[in-house]
Amino acid sequence: MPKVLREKIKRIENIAPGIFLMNIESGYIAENAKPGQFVNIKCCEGLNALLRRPISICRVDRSEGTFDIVFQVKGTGTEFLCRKQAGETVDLIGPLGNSFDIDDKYENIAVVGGGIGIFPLLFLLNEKKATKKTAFLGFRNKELIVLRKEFEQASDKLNISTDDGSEGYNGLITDLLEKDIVQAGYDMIYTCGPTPMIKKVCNIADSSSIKCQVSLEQRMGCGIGACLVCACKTKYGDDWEYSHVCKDGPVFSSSEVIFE
Amino acid sequence: MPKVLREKIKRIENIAPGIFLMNIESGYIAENAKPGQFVNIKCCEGLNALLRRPISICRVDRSEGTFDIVFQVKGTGTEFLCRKQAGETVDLIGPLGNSFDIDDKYENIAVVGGGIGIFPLLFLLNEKKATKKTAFLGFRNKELIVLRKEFEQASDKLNISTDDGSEGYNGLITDLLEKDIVQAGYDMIYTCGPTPMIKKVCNIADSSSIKCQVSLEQRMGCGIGACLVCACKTKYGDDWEYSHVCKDGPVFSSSEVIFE
Amino acid sequence: MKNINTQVNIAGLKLKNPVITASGSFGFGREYSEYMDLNKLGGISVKGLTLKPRQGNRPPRIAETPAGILNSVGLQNPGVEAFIKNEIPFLRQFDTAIIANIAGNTVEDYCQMAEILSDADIDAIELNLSCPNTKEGCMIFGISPNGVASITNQVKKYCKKPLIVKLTPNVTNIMAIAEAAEAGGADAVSLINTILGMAIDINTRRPILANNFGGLSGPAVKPVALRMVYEAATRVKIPVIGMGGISTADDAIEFMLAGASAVMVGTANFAYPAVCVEIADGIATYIQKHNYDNIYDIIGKLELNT
Amino acid sequence: MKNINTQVNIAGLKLKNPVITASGSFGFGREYSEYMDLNKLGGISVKGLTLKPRQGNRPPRIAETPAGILNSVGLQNPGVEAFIKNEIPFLRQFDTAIIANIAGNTVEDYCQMAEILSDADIDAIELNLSCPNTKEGCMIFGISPNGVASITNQVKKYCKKPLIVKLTPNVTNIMAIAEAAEAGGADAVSLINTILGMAIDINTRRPILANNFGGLSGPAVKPVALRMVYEAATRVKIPVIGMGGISTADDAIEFMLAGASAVMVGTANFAYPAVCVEIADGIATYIQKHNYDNIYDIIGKLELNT
Ligand SMILES: Cc1cc2nc3c(=O)[nH]c(=O)nc-3n(C[C@H](O)[C@H](O)[C@H](O)COP(=O)(O)OP(=O)(O)OC[C@H]3O[C@@H](n4cnc5c(N)ncnc54)[C@H](O)[C@@H]3O)c2cc1C
Ligand SMILES: Cc1cc2nc3c(=O)[nH]c(=O)nc-3n(C[C@H](O)[C@H](O)[C@H](O)COP(=O)(O)OP(=O)(O)OC[C@H]3O[C@@H](n4cnc5c(N)ncnc54)[C@H](O)[C@@H]3O)c2cc1C
Ligand SMILES: Cc1cc2nc3c(=O)[nH]c(=O)nc-3n(C[C@H](O)[C@H](O)[C@H](O)COP(=O)(O)O)c2cc1C
Ligand SMILES: Cc1cc2nc3c(=O)[nH]c(=O)nc-3n(C[C@H](O)[C@H](O)[C@H](O)COP(=O)(O)O)c2cc1C
Ligand code: FES
Ligand code: FES
Repeated sequence: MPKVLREKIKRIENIAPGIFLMNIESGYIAENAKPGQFVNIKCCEGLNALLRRPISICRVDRSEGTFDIVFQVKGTGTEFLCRKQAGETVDLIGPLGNSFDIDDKYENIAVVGGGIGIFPLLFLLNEKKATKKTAFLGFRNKELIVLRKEFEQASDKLNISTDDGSEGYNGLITDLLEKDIVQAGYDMIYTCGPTPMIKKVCNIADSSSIKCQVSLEQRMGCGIGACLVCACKTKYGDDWEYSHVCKDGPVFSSSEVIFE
Repeated sequence: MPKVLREKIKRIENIAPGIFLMNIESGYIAENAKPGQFVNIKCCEGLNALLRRPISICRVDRSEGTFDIVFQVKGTGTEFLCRKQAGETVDLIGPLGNSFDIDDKYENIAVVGGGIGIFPLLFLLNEKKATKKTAFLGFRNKELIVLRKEFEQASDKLNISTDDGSEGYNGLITDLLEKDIVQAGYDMIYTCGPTPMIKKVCNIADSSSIKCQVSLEQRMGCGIGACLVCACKTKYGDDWEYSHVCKDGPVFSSSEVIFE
Repeated sequence: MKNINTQVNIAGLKLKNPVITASGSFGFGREYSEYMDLNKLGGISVKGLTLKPRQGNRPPRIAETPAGILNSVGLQNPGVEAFIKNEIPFLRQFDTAIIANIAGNTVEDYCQMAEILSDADIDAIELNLSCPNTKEGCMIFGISPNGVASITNQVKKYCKKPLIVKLTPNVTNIMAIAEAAEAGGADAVSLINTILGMAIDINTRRPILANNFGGLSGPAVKPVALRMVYEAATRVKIPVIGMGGISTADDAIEFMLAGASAVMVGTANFAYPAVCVEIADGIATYIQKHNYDNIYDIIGKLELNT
Repeated sequence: MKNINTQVNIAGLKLKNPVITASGSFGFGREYSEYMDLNKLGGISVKGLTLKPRQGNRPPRIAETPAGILNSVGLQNPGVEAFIKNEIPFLRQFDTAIIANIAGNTVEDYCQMAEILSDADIDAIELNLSCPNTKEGCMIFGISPNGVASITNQVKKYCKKPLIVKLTPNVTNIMAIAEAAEAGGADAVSLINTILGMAIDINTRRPILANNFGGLSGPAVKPVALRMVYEAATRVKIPVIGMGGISTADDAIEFMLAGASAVMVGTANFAYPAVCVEIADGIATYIQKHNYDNIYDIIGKLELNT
């Protein structure tokens, strides 16, 4: 069950240009969070950034009772958030949303992430007990590559691409997935990132008849399923309906999502 | 000439319940400020406390290039201001407004202050080269008495009253002034504080034909004389007009102000 | 602390306290029940219902603006029948008033819903004449006094529950609109719904909302809402329910002084899920602090400056 | 940096850049000249003028609200003659357009001022049909299409300068009002003026403003203003000047994309006295960053979502 929490920031670190890692003390989140879930943060008091901001849970440390979020500074909310300091508290609601299906029956999995979409995938890799775990991560450029060591440790193989070729494969991360897909024999692909990337991953998975779960983003109001603003189109029998990213998601099966 | 300044906070201190003294590094203000003037402070970024807040200059230290403000936490703006810490900057415009007439020809002066109105009077006492300086300060109770030592040093005699009698005279500070007025022979009275107090002081001064200058408060927009919101009624020949506290004031001669 | 009675009676609708969750912000209460005790609410105005289920508008449906939000949900809801079947039983577990907020494209829609809901286990009906996020109907009825009077009058014939008419602020003269609702037979009016607005992404050069326009709510609208509630309350004898940007007990008290017999809280729930309980408690504290006997010592007790 | 041309031409009124200080926020420019170079402004719309000097309303005249302010200055000004004698010579020292904002109680007032000012050394006249802070006149003319058309038509007969009609947002249908101004002969429209609002002190139980009501401005109103500017711009061929809550270059660009040929900035000056220069610079930077040729590549270039 999600809770409203005021938790202490243990550490905040600027890990790449515009990207911050925040380590937060919260026994409750560490205990209860599942990969794919997010916390909804009041980034500052009062009227600046009125709404909470959804940020994925990136890592939990159950023994020390902390969890990590990693976020990119985009606008007002994240700008205020990144200026908080260790020792200060952060007002959050969580853990929210559903989670990735990491059933043991999937034994050879791939995660495909782009940009800020990679963070929930680290949590997933760390929690997933699979025989084989392959990670595909796409970044804009070398400078923006983050958590490389963590992904290396959490996976069996880490593939990296950059849009400008400054590191790893020069091009789209989905190219690498596509090349790999036939011989790799994945039984599940998990993906999160920009919509064009997600669509491509779904197509690739689909044409190889591999199961695929996607984590979606949408602008949110309440974050708990009450206001219905965070709509995304999903199949409903032969018809469609609007599901809601904050509650029915953020994780959906690629077979239920309708991309527009 | 007033300027927009970003100055460093050297020290902030909670000197009484809800009252803070902030010592700010600013060669410019220390150099140019005159008693009665104020600074207009953007208490926080963004949308909380949109307008600047006017706060009187309480003390300047020309040699070290700093000045003090003392303020009471009242609402959003001062609440944010009091949470700032030494080392942070504060965005202010100043020095603003006119100033008290502290001509050397006034040789026996009294200042009468109530509550947060006492602060500009300390600056005045420190700057005024008078033969004799008497201070009358009224507070709500003992706990709220601040800057006692500073006022003692800056004046020849300090009279204190509290509304509840927990320290000094039990009652209105104007009672003490009234008792004193005939034999004291003041040639100028300066006053700042709650409107009922100011009115009373003006009446007392008037009935003894003593010159009197008052510092007024009014809600402000621009703080520099452009928006015309901070109106106060003043005499204009046989008629009246609306003057503006931020530019024509905050100091007015008691003979020009029309209290309503 | 003496026992503060904050009970209000709005045209037969008894509320244990004057704080009601605003329609569309609170779903059907299920989600928020994890964060608060719904028994502590004066009432719940449920997500706007239509005769048939509706999917609503395309996303994005929300944009944050200075101290406010724009929304363009477009009345996504399961329809009135599903509401009765699935939601009322859940809500009735709690000791709080249930207000069914309804919207339609035609007068007939409204009448039919009022008729159906009159036989359901709810406490009042709120006629939404003011949703700015649908192509037809709704707000069109709400922007002219004649429109408001005539639809109210029609619906009243089918309505056996207290009928609250919810007004749109997108009008020149809210007083005439409130009077029209009263003349049409409304038992109470509630206001304001959202103010039509827009937000643009200067990089894509497109409106942020897929629907291009949306309704503004939140603290930003408070001064406008307060003025309109005051104006409405001076003109009608029926109770007024005030809303628009209420986030604290102080805000709620401003509305009640201005003439609101109860308040609704929408946007504020998003940031602080239990805010309605805090507001209800804060109102009681204010009454106690000022030594008033009860809530009626606040309602409409504003004195104008002369 | 290539030399960015941000010059705009509004019905014969040439502005070196599209940023104008909004009437009432900037006095007659004197005070702000200590904080900025007035030569860098597109124009200055001066404090609203009346035929005779006016003292305005009692204080308090301002209340802060969430992301906005309410004001009830009530047109304190020295009168049109004193303006011509004392203020124009000061303003003419600077290379910036002077816009005389005028308000009256009667049609005759407006006509007379237009006539007098047509012979003065100013660049345009802005007809304020929208001040919510005076008992008579002004806003009354602005809330009906007929009122707007007829007063514009009358004033136009006496006006030899470009005539900008400033519209009030306190209306149901801003499109009809803008069309009426155009039909009446306006050379341009500017909008929005302030939205009528109220704020209450819950301890004194009185409105904060001595005048009880005031006009809302500042960031809070931006989404509403933007929507109205868009609506007006789609309906009239004459240029639209947009305002309401503009505090940054990004805000200004939103208004220009929505169809404004120029913008006015009011409340934002209070917190940041040199903000108008920053906004003008920021617009130039945006044009450069996006490799546009000039300002006309932004104006009205919003694409709606379909
Ligand atoms: C389920 C979920 C998980 C996310 N996890 C992460 C994460 O781990 N790390 C990270 O850096 N970012 C993450 N995001 C994106 C993050 O929420 C936005 O970048 C952030 O809300 C931007 O807020 P802002 O105030 O800085 O930007 P602004 O542009 O000022 O925000 C304005 C409004 O738009 C909303 N908004 C803007 N961008 C997005 C977006 N991409 N998705 C949803 N709402 C948006 C904001 O929440 C806010 O309401 C996640 C989003 C979702 C929906
Ligand atoms: C010339 C001048 C000098 C002042 N000097 C001092 C000082 O040295 N120390 C001190 O503690 N206070 C001083 N004040 C009062 C101080 O400005 C207010 O207490 C402060 O603005 C309150 O802001 P807030 O956000 O905390 O309160 P809020 O009530 O949230 O403020 C809301 C709005 O009302 C205005 N406002 C509220 N109270 C006052 C007031 N008394 N006078 C003017 N505007 C007000 C605020 O500026 C703001 O715009 C002075 C006021 C003036 C006009
Ligand atoms: C996301 C959202 C959805 C809304 N849906 C409805 C609705 O279905 N019916 C209705 O009458 N009002 C609806 N409203 C309007 C609110 O009930 C309320 O009138 C408005 O938001 C002002 O109050 P607030 O500022 O407290 O949010 C909605 C508001 C929001 C923010
Ligand atoms: C203190 C103040 C005084 C104003 N006086 C006038 C006026 O005299 N004439 C006028 O047309 N508009 C007047 N306005 C309205 C502004 O010109 C502008 O339309 C409004 O404030 C919205 O812009 P903003 O949000 O940038 O302030 C005034 C606004 C303020 C805040
Ligand atoms: S954000 Fe409110 S339902 Fe998803
Ligand atoms: S505050 Fe603007 S004139 Fe005084």
